[in-house]
Amino acid sequence: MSKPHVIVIGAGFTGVATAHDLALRGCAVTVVERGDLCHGTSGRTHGLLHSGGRYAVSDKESAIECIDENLILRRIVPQVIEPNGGLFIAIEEGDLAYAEQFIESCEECHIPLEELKPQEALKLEPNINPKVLTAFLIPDGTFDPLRLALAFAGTAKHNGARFRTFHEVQGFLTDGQGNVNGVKVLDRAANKVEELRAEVVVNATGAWAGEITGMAGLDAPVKPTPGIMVAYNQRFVQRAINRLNTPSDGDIVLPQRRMVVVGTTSFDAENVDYIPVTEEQTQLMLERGSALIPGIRNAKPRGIYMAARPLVGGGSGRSIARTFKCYDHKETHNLDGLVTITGGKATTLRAMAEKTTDIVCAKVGIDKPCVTKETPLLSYRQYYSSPN
Amino acid sequence: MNTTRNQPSARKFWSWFIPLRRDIGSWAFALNRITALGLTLYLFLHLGVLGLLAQGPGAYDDFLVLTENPFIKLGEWAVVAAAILHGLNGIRIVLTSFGVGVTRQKQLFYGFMLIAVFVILIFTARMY
Amino acid sequence: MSQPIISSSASGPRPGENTWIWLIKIVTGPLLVIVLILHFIVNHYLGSMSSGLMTYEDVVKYFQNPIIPAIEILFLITVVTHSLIGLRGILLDMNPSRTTLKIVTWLLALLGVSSVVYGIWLALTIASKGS
Amino acid sequence: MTEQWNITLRIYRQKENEAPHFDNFNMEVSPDEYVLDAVERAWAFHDRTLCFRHACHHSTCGACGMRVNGVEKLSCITLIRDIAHNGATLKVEPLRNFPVVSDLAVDMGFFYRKMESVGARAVLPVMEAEIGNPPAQWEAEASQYIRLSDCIECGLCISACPIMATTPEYLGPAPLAAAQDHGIQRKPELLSIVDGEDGVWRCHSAFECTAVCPSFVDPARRIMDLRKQVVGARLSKLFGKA
Repeated sequence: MSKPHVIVIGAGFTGVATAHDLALRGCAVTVVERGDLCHGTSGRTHGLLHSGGRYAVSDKESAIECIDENLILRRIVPQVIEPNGGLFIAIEEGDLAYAEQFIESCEECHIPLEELKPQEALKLEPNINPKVLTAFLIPDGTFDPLRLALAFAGTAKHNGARFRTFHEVQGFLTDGQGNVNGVKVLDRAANKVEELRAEVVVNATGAWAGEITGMAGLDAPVKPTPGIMVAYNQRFVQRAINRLNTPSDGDIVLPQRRMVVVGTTSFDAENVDYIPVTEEQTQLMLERGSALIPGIRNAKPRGIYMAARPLVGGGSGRSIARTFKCYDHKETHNLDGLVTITGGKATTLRAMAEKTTDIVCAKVGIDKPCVTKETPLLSYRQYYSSPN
Repeated sequence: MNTTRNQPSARKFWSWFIPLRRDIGSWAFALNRITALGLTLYLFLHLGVLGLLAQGPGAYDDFLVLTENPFIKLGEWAVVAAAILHGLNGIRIVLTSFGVGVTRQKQLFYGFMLIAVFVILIFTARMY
Repeated sequence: MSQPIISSSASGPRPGENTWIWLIKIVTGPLLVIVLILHFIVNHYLGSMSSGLMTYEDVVKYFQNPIIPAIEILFLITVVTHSLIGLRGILLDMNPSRTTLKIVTWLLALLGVSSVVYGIWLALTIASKGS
Repeated sequence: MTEQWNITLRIYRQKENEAPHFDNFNMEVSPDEYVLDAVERAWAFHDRTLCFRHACHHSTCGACGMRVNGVEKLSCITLIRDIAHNGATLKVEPLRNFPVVSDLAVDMGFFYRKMESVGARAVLPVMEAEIGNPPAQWEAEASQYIRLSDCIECGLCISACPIMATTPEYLGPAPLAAAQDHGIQRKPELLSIVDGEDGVWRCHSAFECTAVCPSFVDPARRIMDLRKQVVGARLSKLFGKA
């Protein structure tokens, strides 16, 4: 029996991770992406390998998911990760009030935690705000966004997946009874329209999930919520610096190569294709960033960008975890052949792929278990070494 | 995917010759090559001409008369200038190749070019 | 791990250039500068003609001291070696095939050796003219 | 409202079956925006078939290398204010020496394979990233910038190098710089890769790579240092001390 053919729309983190898992479990995979890898939100993340600390108090379910995936990613793709750790620091009295529940929640979510006295924190990270009152060391990390995607994509390619970049989906092909069995794509590099058939189509387009399901006359419970990130041209810290308080705007500063990236805000936006950067938000990042690291005040911005997070709003559909939503349109809208996966965070890309692949395999009759937890990924440059 | 266009190819061998909008390093590189080609050509011309010495005084001294011709003189001036430029730039390459001043190769180039212009002026005065 | 592809030519690195060729070029360079200055002062400065060039007699007289032909021959060897290695480097940028490169290398070597032999013969004949 | 400029983006266009040509996009931009923002807006609002590569928008991924007015730039960190004025035209072309996929998108395959062939290190945790055996005399203040794990494989040096334009065989600045970061002592097998016609001896000191490198890697200095390492290795092999 030849391998079932699955088309994955979108080569962001979710798309490439799903392609990797599908290829491992014996599907013939074609990834269709209108740009190149990480053309959408995935490229423009600040690159935090979440320890879950940020969500421990407010959203234990996704916090547990983050810490589990954090440790798995460190094992399967170490070459794109700087496992330098992270600090939650309290600067004002108000922050200290948060400490109590922060410790409890982290223990509850089995996130390893170590409280440091101010001098210890300043010894580890001399550039943080000297008025630090207390600090918690947690297993945050940073990853290189594009290379994380390339590692998954390269391994998937090595296992037979094919990547069609610069192919923009224009519509679905149906089998007459309203079920999807392929996509109509515009090959932008050749200005030609093609038709690709498949048993199942996976819609892994993150913030654009609604746009794609709209082509099948359905809506998707995704609410694109952009946030700004500002990169400054000096590497002040080696670890991720979080503000010890309830999640708020500008509460994290991350080292990325020779820079630090200050994030982020969140607001609603309709047109997700291009979100202009606003002066006020840039200014807000400067203030909040320099509250954590005073040196940022006289550093120069080296890149200011917006990224549209695919937050899952209300709406129907079996939600595995409140963080991401993965559902078979057969169950929700009695439309076969289309599976949508959206929401979630970069760190949980492997888990999202596992759930999606479970659904797809059930539909095409493959009962192989997921092995991505233990399969180390190949070098990200493998994406450029294998031909297809 | 169109893979032929924009690719490296020997046809682009001349790309070093016109360093438009490139940095000073490329100009030094082009200058070094042009002067090198000129000097090599002169080297073998020079060897040929000196052959006249073997034929006795007549041939050689007659040729010397030619050196008064303004074009030949200009040619000789060009050879002198090329030798000075190539020599000084060559020293810059040797220094940077051994890591000396490699972070200040631009200043090195400007400095040497200043010396070169100065020496060439002396020779020009001497020759004309 | 992925199979590293060294360069698109399967035969591995191409031996067109190596340390020694470069070292000879780099050593002969500065040497040339010194010898060239000497050559200039002697040949184009002390000559009897108004422009400083040397007439036939000047050259023959100058060649009587045996050290002069030795210096001139040394100068010739250095300049020929340096210039032909450099020329080969430029030709290399035209990305020749292995066989073309081998032929070019041999031609240049031949040109170099014959120029040096010719130079030695010339220096000796000039020196003999004086006795 | 922030200051607004009217500029014309003159973008190189090429589809598989068509001859390359240039399209003009008249854009209203703020001078404090980056060239990549203008190109992305040209795609979003003017011409959806425009192909270009981008990902991180803050010079850590190396996807958005382009030639702007003939000079290699990382478009995500190139301020429009720095390279244009109100009413100016920005000529945007793909990087040289790479096969063009379409418009501004190029195939970086052969370059990544060369980086892989010298085992270039990707992202490095700070604790492990001791500065790859810097030669003694690098000044202290510059060395904090010089960390090869900053090489984001953007390909600008490959496009700028005049020698790279003549042959795809030449390793190129970034791979040679990566080999230098390892050092011949620590990885002797690199000697046979870099000591050859396509290695260090092909560099003719144009210093273009260092001029365009956006990450302070200074490949030219590293190639010169690699030369010393190769000469040292060959000499010690000759005199048997290897």
